[in-house]
Amino acid sequence: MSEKFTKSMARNIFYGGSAFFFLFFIALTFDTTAKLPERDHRENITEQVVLGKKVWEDNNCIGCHTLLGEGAYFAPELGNVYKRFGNSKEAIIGFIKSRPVDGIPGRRSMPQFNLTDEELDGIAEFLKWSSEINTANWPPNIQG
Amino acid sequence: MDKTTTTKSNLRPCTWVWLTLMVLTLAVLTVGQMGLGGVTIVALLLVSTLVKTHIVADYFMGLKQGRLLWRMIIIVYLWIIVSMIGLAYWLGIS
Amino acid sequence: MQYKSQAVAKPYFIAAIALFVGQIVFGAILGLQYVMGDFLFPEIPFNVARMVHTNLLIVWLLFGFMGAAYYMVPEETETELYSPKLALILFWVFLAAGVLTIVGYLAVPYATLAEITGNDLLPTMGREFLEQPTITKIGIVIVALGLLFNISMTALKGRKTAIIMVMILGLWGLAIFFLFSFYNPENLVLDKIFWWWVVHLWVEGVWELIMGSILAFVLIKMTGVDREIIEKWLYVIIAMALISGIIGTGHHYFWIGTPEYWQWWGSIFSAIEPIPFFMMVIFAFNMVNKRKRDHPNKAAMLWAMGTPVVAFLGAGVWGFMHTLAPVNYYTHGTQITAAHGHLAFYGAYVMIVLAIISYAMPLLRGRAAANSKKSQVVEMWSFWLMTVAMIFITLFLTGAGILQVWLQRINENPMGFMEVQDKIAIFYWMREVAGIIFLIGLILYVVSFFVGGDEEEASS
Amino acid sequence: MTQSHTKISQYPPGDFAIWIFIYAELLVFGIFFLSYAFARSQNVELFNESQLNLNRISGAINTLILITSSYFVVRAVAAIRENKSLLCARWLLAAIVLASAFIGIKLFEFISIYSEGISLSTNDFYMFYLSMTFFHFMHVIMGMVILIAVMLKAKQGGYSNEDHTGVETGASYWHMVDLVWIILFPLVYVMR
Repeated sequence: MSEKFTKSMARNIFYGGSAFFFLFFIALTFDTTAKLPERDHRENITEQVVLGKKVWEDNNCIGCHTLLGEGAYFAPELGNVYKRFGNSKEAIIGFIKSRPVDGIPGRRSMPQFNLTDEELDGIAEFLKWSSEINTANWPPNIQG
Repeated sequence: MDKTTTTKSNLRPCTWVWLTLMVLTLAVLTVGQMGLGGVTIVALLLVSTLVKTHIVADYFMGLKQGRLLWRMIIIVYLWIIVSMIGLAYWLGIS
Repeated sequence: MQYKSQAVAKPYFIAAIALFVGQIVFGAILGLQYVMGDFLFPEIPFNVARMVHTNLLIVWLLFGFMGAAYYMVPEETETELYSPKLALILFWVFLAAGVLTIVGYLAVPYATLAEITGNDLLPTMGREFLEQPTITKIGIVIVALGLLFNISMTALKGRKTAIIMVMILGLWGLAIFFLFSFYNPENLVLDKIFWWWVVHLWVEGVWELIMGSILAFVLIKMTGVDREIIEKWLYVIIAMALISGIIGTGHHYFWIGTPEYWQWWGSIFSAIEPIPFFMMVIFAFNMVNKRKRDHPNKAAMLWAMGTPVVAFLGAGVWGFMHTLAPVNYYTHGTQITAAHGHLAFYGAYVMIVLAIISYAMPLLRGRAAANSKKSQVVEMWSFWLMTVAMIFITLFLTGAGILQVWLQRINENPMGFMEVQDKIAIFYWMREVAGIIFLIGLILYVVSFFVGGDEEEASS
Repeated sequence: MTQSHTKISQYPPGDFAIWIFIYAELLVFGIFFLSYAFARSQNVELFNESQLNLNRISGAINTLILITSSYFVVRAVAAIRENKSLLCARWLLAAIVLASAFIGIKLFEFISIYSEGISLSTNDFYMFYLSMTFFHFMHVIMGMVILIAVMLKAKQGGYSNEDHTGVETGASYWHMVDLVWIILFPLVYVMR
């Protein structure tokens, strides 16, 4: 009589089960990427938006902020900042531009990144585009 | 030796289980084709589901012979699932 | 130590601990910046300190995993390492890459670092946890491939145990999924989807294989329980981990522009993610009860037992707390996430690396079987200080998170983010105190390596 | 013999590892069923309306197929217990043929739904219908792979009345696939 709980069966279940669920995950991912164009409005990804994402990354904005809820929790959510700032690119640009070099005594402050006008426009366009992604109604309110 | 004898006697109930399952499935289909719904029908469907899954677990899976624990896990699971489905349908009515 | 080439693990472990200290120092700085916003500003702004904190964590855990691999592979395969020299070269390459990257973070503004390392050619920087310059990323891949070559070649010529197969599989997965960090599309949503293929499939996927194999190894060595039994349970546990964890990635696809069905798929599969951790607890305690010997290294035993318990708390319980989509709708991107992240990482990965270090280091240093009683007492003190401090960090962050969710998300007149941060500052202060205690625990841990006394002999 | 007999009653039929897997799978399916039921209670009209669009006949045929296939597997286990390897393989083959019929009918169902332009994102009902049936569909394929492996081994005489844990393991998994469908069919296709 062989063992009733064998290592080889446990191993088969590990390999078989993992492969099975990974395939399933790929199938779902495939469906997701096919559905995405309706949700991310990629037709609106202009050169400015592309530049904006680059500026976003090159300055490590995610190190303090969240974007669609992901990132650091030190500074406000920016996925909807365009709407929070009254649908205004100028407000975003003005805010970034006016950050004091030496910070604000005793308080958190965004660094002064000395961005060019082109970069500022890009980041604002990027945040505007981000605010239009269909995020299933997240965040719950305008405060992010 | 005793194993073969128990096995032989197991086959006949399994055949009955199979036939019962076929009949009950056809009954479910009839209900569906007639477009029936409502509390009584849902209750009947749930009971038939419970019966079907019960006998599959007991006879096909052969859990009736083994330790009670393994059987009870499935039985309790089935009762929970079926009664919760019933609860959800009841909530849908009111 | 049974095989000479196991010695290459030693520098890896030492580097891991050194970088761990760095990580916690920066953690303390971050904690302070939460309540004193201008602390070290503009010299070390929050984003830089955080990057150092998280990147050091990743690098030192990788050092720990690699050290564990080099230590375990010869003993498991019953043959000397294919090339100890390659292992040492890779150590210095990895250390240099890691240290240079950290120095780069601290010495120049991030944008300058991006420019001088050629981020324009192949932009991969500036995404959470993947902030490393592209060239560092390439370095990581090279080091990982070198390691894989080395241990795979060793395993090929030696005994292929389940533990070592699982570990090699985990390391291969680690290397393969890291490749997604080079994919950075212009479309943010796509970027985020595949960013999780690195981050989630690492920490809730292939890393669990590495963790499971290290735990199984330590348990075999310390309890003397039959290998068949331990390996059988290892397979069952990691099977459950991947079955739930792979599609469990869906709990990150709720609000980033992905279709709504992920709210169901992600919730259902991540709801069963605590099960493997629970099984791990049962497994570890069962094995200890069945032990055939009392290993003199009590400190290592403590770490090995603590790992599944705290991992279950941090990854299992704290993860489940906010993983269901209707809950996550309110808690997504708040201090709740931070609370879960801290306890889960500490329980699952920090503790397992410390467990293998604790087990292997006395042997690597040529001691009998364990450090002296005195040394072990200090180490056990550090265990309790760090673990309890981390649990308190988690509790305080959870408190901060609940209040934050309430004031900012649920309240009828939601407050702004910064306003809420002021309201919950008291929690951040308490967190900082707990963090300092953690740092003290860590210092004690380092001290324990220098405490002398009579070594403990192995008893049969 | 008595010793092996006590071992039999210690664990359910088949390798115990598969049972851990079966219980886990049942848990996942169970959560899916309950999610469906409670999501439905929030939106009864939508669910009732969309349900009418499903092909109940093909669903029922598939149920009959799966039940029968399960029964054949029972026969296969009975055969190997009497040491009849070839008979066991033949019953397994019959079960596999039925399983592939299930796959064919299910594919036909998926294609006709797909050609109507329905997908996971159409509405909550179709999200559940497609998720659960496709998830189950994959399990049928997985079960088939297992049965084929068992059948091939049985054909070569790899099992005996003394040692046939492998057959029972495959059978237990296959019955689980059947069991899940027995709940799924009335729940999704019929109950309203």
